[in-house]
Parts: sequence; structure tokens; C-alpha cells
Amino acid sequence: MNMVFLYALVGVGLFCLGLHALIMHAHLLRKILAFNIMGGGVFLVLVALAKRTEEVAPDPVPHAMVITGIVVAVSATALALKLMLKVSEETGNAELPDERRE
Amino acid sequence: MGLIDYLSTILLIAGGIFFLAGTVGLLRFPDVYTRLHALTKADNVGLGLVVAGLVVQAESWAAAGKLVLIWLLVLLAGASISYLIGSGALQRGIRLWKK
Amino acid sequence: MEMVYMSLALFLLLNLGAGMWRVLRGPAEVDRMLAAQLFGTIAVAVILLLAQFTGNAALRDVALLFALLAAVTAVAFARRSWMQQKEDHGSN
Amino acid sequence: MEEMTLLQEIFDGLLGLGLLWLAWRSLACTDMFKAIVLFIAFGLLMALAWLRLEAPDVALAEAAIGAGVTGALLLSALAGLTSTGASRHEVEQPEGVEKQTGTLHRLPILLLMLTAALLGYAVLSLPSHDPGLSAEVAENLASSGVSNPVTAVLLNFRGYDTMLEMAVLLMALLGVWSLACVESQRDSSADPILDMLTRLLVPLLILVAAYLLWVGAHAPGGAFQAGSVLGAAGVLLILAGWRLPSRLTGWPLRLVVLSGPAAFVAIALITILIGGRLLEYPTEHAGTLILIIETMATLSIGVTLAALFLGSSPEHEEKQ
Repeated sequence: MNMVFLYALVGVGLFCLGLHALIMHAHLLRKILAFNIMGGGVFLVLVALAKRTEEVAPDPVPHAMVITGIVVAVSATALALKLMLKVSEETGNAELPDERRE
Repeated sequence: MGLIDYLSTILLIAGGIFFLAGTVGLLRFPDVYTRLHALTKADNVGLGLVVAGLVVQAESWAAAGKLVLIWLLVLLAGASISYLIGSGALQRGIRLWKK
Repeated sequence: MEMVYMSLALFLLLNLGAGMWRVLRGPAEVDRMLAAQLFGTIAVAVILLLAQFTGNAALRDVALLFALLAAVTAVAFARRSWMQQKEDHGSN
Repeated sequence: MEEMTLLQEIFDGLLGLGLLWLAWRSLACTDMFKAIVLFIAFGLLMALAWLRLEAPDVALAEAAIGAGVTGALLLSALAGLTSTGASRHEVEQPEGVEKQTGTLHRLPILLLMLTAALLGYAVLSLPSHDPGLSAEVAENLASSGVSNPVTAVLLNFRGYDTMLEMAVLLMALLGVWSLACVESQRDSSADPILDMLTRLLVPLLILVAAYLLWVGAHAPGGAFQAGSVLGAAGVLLILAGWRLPSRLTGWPLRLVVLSGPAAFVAIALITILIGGRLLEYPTEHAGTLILIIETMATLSIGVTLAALFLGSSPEHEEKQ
């Protein structure tokens, strides 16, 4: 198997691992990490697929999209972390309330 | 392979050995303070030797300078961090390992 | 020579994998942090080898960035995580 | 050179496995601190993956953000969490819930495997040779004003993307500032070693940011990478206990934060007024215009990232 599809499949795997953790874990910090790993998976698929043709240099359009994506992801993470701290300050707990458990 | 290539290979392999020593140290040393050695000594010498191995192959003086600069920066970071972590660990009462 | 660069890069990647054991094992937070710090140095070496291997000198800038920023995370750990913990649990 | 390809395949395979393993461990372990350290290591391996995929521009951005901002952001959020009394460990699911939903428990895993299989199939069914838009980019590169194709896409061909991206950064900062009632962490003044480190590194970081900005026109680098490096310098200053003098926290700070989007919007309007389309630069001035936008964007990205790390709005910081 060639390396492009190897990395693209790793990206799919990362996306699914992240999605699973996002749904199954209650802790908000874990959800934020999971979201970042999902994003990493998507970036990996994009950049891997940009390199499909050996003869020419990789397609720069996905590269540009991923660069903006990385910076947007970190700023969204900062906002999410702040919201998490706010939730934890209000409730003393970094998990969202779950009706099923109450 | 020319003389330069042989020299470079020897330096690179020596660097690899130091990195291995650093990893073994990280895994085998008994406490934080001894593990700091792996960070500040073994791996930084390892990187220094790898950099030296690449410098002899460098295409220009500027490229060689950049490689050496990278090594110096890693040295600076390693030294300051080991101080910060070592003194912090002492202050927080993490015990020193005794035989 | 390419063979040497790639083999050494692979060897260093294996070293990084072995060091992961210390992150998992701990026991204290500082041990995990220290291991992560060590990965930074190994990554710099791997990037320099990859730069030489591909002949793309621009890749050295990535190593330069890692070398410059190697301290930031550990400083955050020493200044934030530890400062907090002094109050609640004295030692790990 | 058969051994050579084999070595590379082993390297790629190990890197891929390492990424998956780190992501899994980071998401599965109960201790949040461990999860964060594993995530930082994950970022390191991602940078290596970008290098293997011949994406040095992406690797630079990942290195600057991953090593300079993300780790510090996550660690100080965890410290803040501890100080509000929330648990650093994830609470295990109570036994009762587990039993109640016994059969349903498997459902998410099954659905997820289905998703993974479908996505994997979709990726594998794509044509294995497709140059994408690289031919179009190469054709128009000469008229873009720069010779690095990624910078050309970011600031010329798809400049509107980048303009909106600057707006997203601004929104994130507004969001963080509006939550200012969360107490931000105080940093005591630095000890001599940290002080020395900061004094040595911050000027170097600013120099490297300028270098990346300049070199971005013809080699990997550019506004995002330079801005992230500036942001990391800000993070280091904040950690060392440095704060913006109060006379600069009002409109001067806001002006710098706004300068990036403002330069973009101004140039977009001018290009429309002189008869072109949105952000369609006249070829002879394209290089200059891109450099102006990039300089402004670098400053504004750097300051925004540092402000995001600081957390609270500057006025609130003073009142404390």
C-alpha cells in the first residue's frame, strides 16, 4: 500500500477515535482533546490526499486550508477551555449534567 | 563514499548511541533528579553529535550556522528547564533517591 | 548516505516510542513532563535527519522552531501546574 | 534501492501506528494530566507526519502552535480546573447505568465501526493519481506576486478564506473576553533563570517571526507561522509574570488586534473600488499588497493568541 493512503487511513482512524471519545466521555477537557484529535485526523486526510501524484509537487490548496485550520482550531480550543472553566466555576464539576444519571 | 561521508556516518552513529543512553536513562533511573541527566546530558550530546555529523555535509556556512544555532537553542532550553524542574521538585518535597 | 540518515531517523523514532513508557508509568506528573521534554530533543534530531534525507533545507526551519519553543510547555508546567498544587496536595 | 523504500515504509508505518496509539491512550486514560502530555507528544508526531507528506508550511504551523501555544494552554486550563475544585480524573460510570443500558452500550461502538469502514472505503475509492489544483496554481503563480504556492493560495487565490479566518480569530477572542468573570491565573514574578531565559528567547522569537514572514514569499513560512511564533513569545512573557502596561491595554491593544482583519477589509474594498473583484490585486502591486496584509496579520495573530492565553480582558485584569 502506498504512503498516501496509509496516512489517509490513519487520519480516518484518528477521526473515529476522536468521535468515539467525544460521544462517550463526560469530562469536558476530554471532549476538547477529542475534538482536537478529530480535527487532526481531518487535516491528515486532506494533506495526504494532496500528495497523490508523485511527479508534481503536492497540491498547495489543501495545505493552505490546513494551515488556517490549525490556527482556527487552537483559538476555538482556547474559547472552549474558557467555557469549561466557567462551567466548572458554576457547578464545581467539569462535566455537563446528565439527566439519565440523576 | 568519500572521507567526509565516513566521518559523518561515525558522528551520526555516535549520536544515536547517546540518544539510546538517554532513553535507557529515562527508563531506568530511579528518581526525577537522576532522570534530569538523561534530558540535559545524554540527549543534548546526542543531538550535538548528530548536528556535527550533518554540519560536515552542509552545503554552505549559513546552513552549518543554522544547524549549530539549533543545537545551542536546545542546550539553552534543556539547561533552563532542568533548573526549573529540579528546583521545583525540591521545593515540593519530592525525595531524593538513596541506595 | 541516505541509508544512514533514514536508519538513524527510524532508530530515533523507536527511542521515542520506548520513552513513551515513562509517560504512561509516571509516577509523578513531573516524570511525564520530563519525558515529553525529551521527545522534543529527539524530534529535533529526526527532523534534521529528514531534512538532510530529502535535501529540502527549508525543513530545518521546523527544527529551529521546535528548538526555540522547546521550553514553553515545560515553563507552563513549572509556573502553572505546580503553583496550583502547592495548596492541595503537597507532594506526589 | 529496495532497502531504502522498505526503510521509509517502516518509518511511515511506525509513525502512523504511533499517532493512532497516542490518540487512543490520550483519550482513554483516566488522569487528565497524562492525557494532556500524550496529546502534546501526539502534536510532535503530527509535525513529523507533515514533513513526510512534503507539507513543510503545515509542519511549521504545527510546530509553532503545538510546541508554543497548545501545551501551555491545556496545562494552565487544567491548573485552573483544579483551583475551582473540579476533578482532574474522570469519574467512572456508575454500575447501575452500565447494566441498565447493557444492550444499548454496544450500539455506539458498532455505529462507529460502520462509520470508520465507510470513511475508509470512501478514501480508498478515490483515484490514486490526482494532481488536484496544483496545475492551476502553478499556471497563475507568476501573476500572484509571490513564488511560494501555499502563500499564493492563502493570500491571493483564496484570500477571502484567510480574511474570514482572521474574523474567526477575532470572534474567539471576543468570546473569551466576554467570559472575563472567570478569574485568570496570577503569575508571580519570575526567578532569575526564567527571567534570563525569557530575555534571551523573546527577542530571538521576534526575529524568527520576522524571518518567517519575509521568507514566506518564496519558501515555507508566512503570516500564520510568524504570527504563531509571536503568540508563543507572548505566552512565554505572560508565564514569566509580564503584563502589558496599563496605558497600552485600552485602544492600542484593540488596534493591533484589529489591524489584520482591518488591512484585509481595506484592501478588499480598494480592489473593488478600482474596478476589480474582491481581493483581486493588480499584478504589479500584488507582492507589496500581500506583504502589507501579511505583516498586519502576523501582528494581529500573535497578539490575539497571547490574549487568548491570558484569558481575561485587559481591563478586568487591572481591576483584580
